[in-house]
Amino acid sequence: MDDKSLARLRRLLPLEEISVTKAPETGLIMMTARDCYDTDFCLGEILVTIAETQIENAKGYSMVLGDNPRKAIISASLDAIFNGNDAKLQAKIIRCLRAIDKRHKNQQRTESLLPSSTRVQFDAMPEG
Amino acid sequence: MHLKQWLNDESHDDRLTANYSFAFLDEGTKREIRRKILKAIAIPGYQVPFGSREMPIARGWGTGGLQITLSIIGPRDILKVIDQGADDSVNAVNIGRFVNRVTGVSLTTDTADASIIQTRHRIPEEPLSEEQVLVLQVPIPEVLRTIEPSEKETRRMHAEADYSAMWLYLYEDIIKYREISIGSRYPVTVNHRYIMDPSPIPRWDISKLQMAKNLFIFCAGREKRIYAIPPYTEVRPLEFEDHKFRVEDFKGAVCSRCGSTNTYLDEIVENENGMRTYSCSDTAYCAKAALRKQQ
Amino acid sequence: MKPMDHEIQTQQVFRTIMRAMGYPGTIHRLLNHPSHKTRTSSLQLVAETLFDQDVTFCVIGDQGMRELEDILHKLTNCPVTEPSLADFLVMTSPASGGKLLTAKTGIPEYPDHGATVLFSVESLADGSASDFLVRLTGPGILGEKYIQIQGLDREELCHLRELNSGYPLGIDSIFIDQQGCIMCIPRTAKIQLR
Amino acid sequence: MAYVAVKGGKVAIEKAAKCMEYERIKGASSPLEVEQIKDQLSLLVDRVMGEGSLYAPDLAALAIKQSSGDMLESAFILRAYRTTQPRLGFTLPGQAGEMRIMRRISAAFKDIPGGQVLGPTPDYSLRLMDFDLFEDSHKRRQEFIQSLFRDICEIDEMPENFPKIVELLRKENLLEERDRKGSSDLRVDDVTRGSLTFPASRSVSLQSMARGETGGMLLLAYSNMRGYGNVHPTVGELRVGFMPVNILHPYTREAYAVGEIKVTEAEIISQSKTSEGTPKFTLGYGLCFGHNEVKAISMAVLDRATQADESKAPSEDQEFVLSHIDGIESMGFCNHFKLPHYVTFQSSLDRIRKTQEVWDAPEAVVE
Repeated sequence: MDDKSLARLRRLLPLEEISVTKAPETGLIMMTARDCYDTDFCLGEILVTIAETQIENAKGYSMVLGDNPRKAIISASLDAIFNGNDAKLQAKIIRCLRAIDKRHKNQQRTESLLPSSTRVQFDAMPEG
Repeated sequence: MHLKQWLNDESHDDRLTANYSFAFLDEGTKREIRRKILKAIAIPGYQVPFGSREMPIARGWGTGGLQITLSIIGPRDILKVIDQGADDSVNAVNIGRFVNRVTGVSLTTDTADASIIQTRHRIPEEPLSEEQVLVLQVPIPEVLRTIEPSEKETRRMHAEADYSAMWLYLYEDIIKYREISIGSRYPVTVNHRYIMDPSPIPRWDISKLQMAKNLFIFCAGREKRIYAIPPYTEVRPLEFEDHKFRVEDFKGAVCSRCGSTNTYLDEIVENENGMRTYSCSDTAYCAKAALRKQQ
Repeated sequence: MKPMDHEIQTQQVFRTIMRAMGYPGTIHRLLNHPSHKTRTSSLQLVAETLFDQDVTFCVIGDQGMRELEDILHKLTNCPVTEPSLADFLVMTSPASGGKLLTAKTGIPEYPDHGATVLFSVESLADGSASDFLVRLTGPGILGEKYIQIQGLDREELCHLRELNSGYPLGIDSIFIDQQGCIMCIPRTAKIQLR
Repeated sequence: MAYVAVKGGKVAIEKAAKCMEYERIKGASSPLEVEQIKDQLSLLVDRVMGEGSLYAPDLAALAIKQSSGDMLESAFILRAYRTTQPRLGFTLPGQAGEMRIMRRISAAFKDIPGGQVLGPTPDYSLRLMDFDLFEDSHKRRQEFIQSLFRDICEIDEMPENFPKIVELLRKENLLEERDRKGSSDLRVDDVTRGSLTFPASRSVSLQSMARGETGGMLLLAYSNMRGYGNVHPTVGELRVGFMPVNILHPYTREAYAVGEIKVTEAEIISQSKTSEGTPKFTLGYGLCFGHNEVKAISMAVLDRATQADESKAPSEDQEFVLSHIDGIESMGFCNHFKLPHYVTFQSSLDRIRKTQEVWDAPEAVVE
């Protein structure tokens, strides 16, 4: 998520109602993967940032890739909102997230067209 | 804290990753190493495997000793770091500076003042007390590695206390050289059970392990092993009835600086004609002795 | 650099345990804080210093053992398991009903897999040659050491001796009393009971 | 008067570090930005992350800058950095079947469901010097990108998922499954939290190789391919792309998406050596951070090689392979020989002099 999307989301948050229960901290999460024999193993660690917030009784948690405290705290706030009961606010945020997601998907789609253009096309020949 | 307040604080634009915690290691790492230290003390001379962490100095440069030091050190400790007996050896200085930077503890060169001493290849000449811990850096923890390359096999040998191959090795050595040819890293039996590598200390230092007042913790960072000799523990060098263990013989050489005749000496080649002088390998001891001589 | 209080506290607790493990039979105050005197808080201090998600533990006791298990789990994130699998056993009652005997003692290749047992007892005190419950000899002890232990059945010490009869296999014990003092008996210590 | 070195180490150390820093910055060119390294030397960043065993592109790029591009040093700085960070837990197991694909090929079949996707690769280009890059400009780059995306709309979209080639073989019962574990609930061994002991479990073996040094692994795998071994690999499938990172949400206990990371996966197929029963194929598995095909394939070959019942070559000996592929460890040990060893050397001197004395002495005196 880029800075612009974060700023958009931030404007929707009821900043004064959200309390920071765990300020952002960096740490490592061990990436596990499953091999061709269904053995799970540790691939290596990933640097992440975690944060926790609370709105009334709803707790929010987030883990984001990299060293990104602002993204972590906003993600945690969104999580708290979705764990709460403010349906109106939830709907507003979902709309915003959908728009962000759409833009992101479009970008990913365009990028994926490049490798797609490297697909080897085998033309089937009629038999006999 | 409210979110608004947090978001408005510009210091939160900084990278979180730029901060180091007390004693560098994260708390989970310290807990693991601490657990393993306790097991090492409880089974003297047995090598406890541990998940050695990567340190900001290279493997083989004392990462094992450093991890032990950082796991046990607190703000009130006083640290001494030596390499080859010297406080001012480049690697010792580097390690001391690093620990000071991440803990703020004070450094000393005086053996008697230190609560923790991290060392490579020497045990100080001054006897240590119950209040002190000696941390030894170890390159090759497996005493049987010379005779058996496979870890699986050496584990078995330790498990069954099957040390016949080690004794045979020493015996063949005597046949070949009429002397045990091992210089440093002389194997010892700890608490009548495990044969242990005392790290590459000279034979001169072996007797300092026997029934010492202090705790010794050994750690090999690259090979990921921790072992220990508790205080007041039997530590005997391997020897035969007719071929006794012998320490280095300096043939009456005297330290050119302090005049000591009872210390481990560095041999210094003075010129191309091969003229030699000697000085104490333990520089802190030498400085104290020289001062005493002056007075 | 200003260290966090919590980090310093666990460091101090560890150094005390390390000292006690190195010199079996010597009694040490966990922290010089007067606030750390109750039974649970001393246990908690030791647990915080040694337990985490990479190891397992189990409480052996009567009433309140589930609560204690819960407290320690929440505090340390350490998974709870059964006595025969646990890396750490926490004994809160004077008798284990034989459960102690099921503790892991390690395997010949890895004797360090043997469990560590935290015994929560009434009180610990030095004894003398004429008045003692336990006489210890072995590494870390210059000569011999006499101990008094209140609040632990003699039978449990017999179990301990039995578990440690196959050295290097065995378990290592940390005794914690209600006054915030600790004492250790590693598997190397020879135990003689009066 | 004899010269005895007792003081002076401290100053020399500080000056040596500054000398190194001077070498890095003395050139006339403008300072290299970390972003530039991340964007334009991405394969180097990938390799450093893989061997440093930490997925953190910004920090990897910083380490590369700091170490003047020394790959082992960079990976080392990254590894050491891990030691300062708390471990927050484990992800849910990532599945290569769910990857967002950039590149995916199979050497076993000509055409495969989903097709061969060549993606970004230098494999089919001539290794000729591109002298135009001496004059690399923003304008030139923009033009290139525009031309690339001009006709993009006419291209078929990538399928969401690509079937795994080895699953096709599995369905036909052509694979030997002796290594197949029944479930995922087995606790995953983590070698960074224990130490390597032998025989190592499959998970430990794969993890050790995933953080191994590319050159070292290639050397051992190559020795096997050349004939000191018996794997004769076929690349069943090679994938490069993005693997989703999911964890269990600590409160809701549902899957929580953290993001995605770039990985390379290789599955090699080899004929089984077992004499009993019908002949079957066996697999070797490789997976590593970033885009690093040589490492993934070498890992897969070594994975297969170390499954041999008895080792007839170094690459088939699990202990030999896993003990020697870590770049940080081997480089550290190699460098440590530069440290002073005069105490131990003195001790050896004493022994040699003594044995010579004993030899030179008349026999009777020795006895």
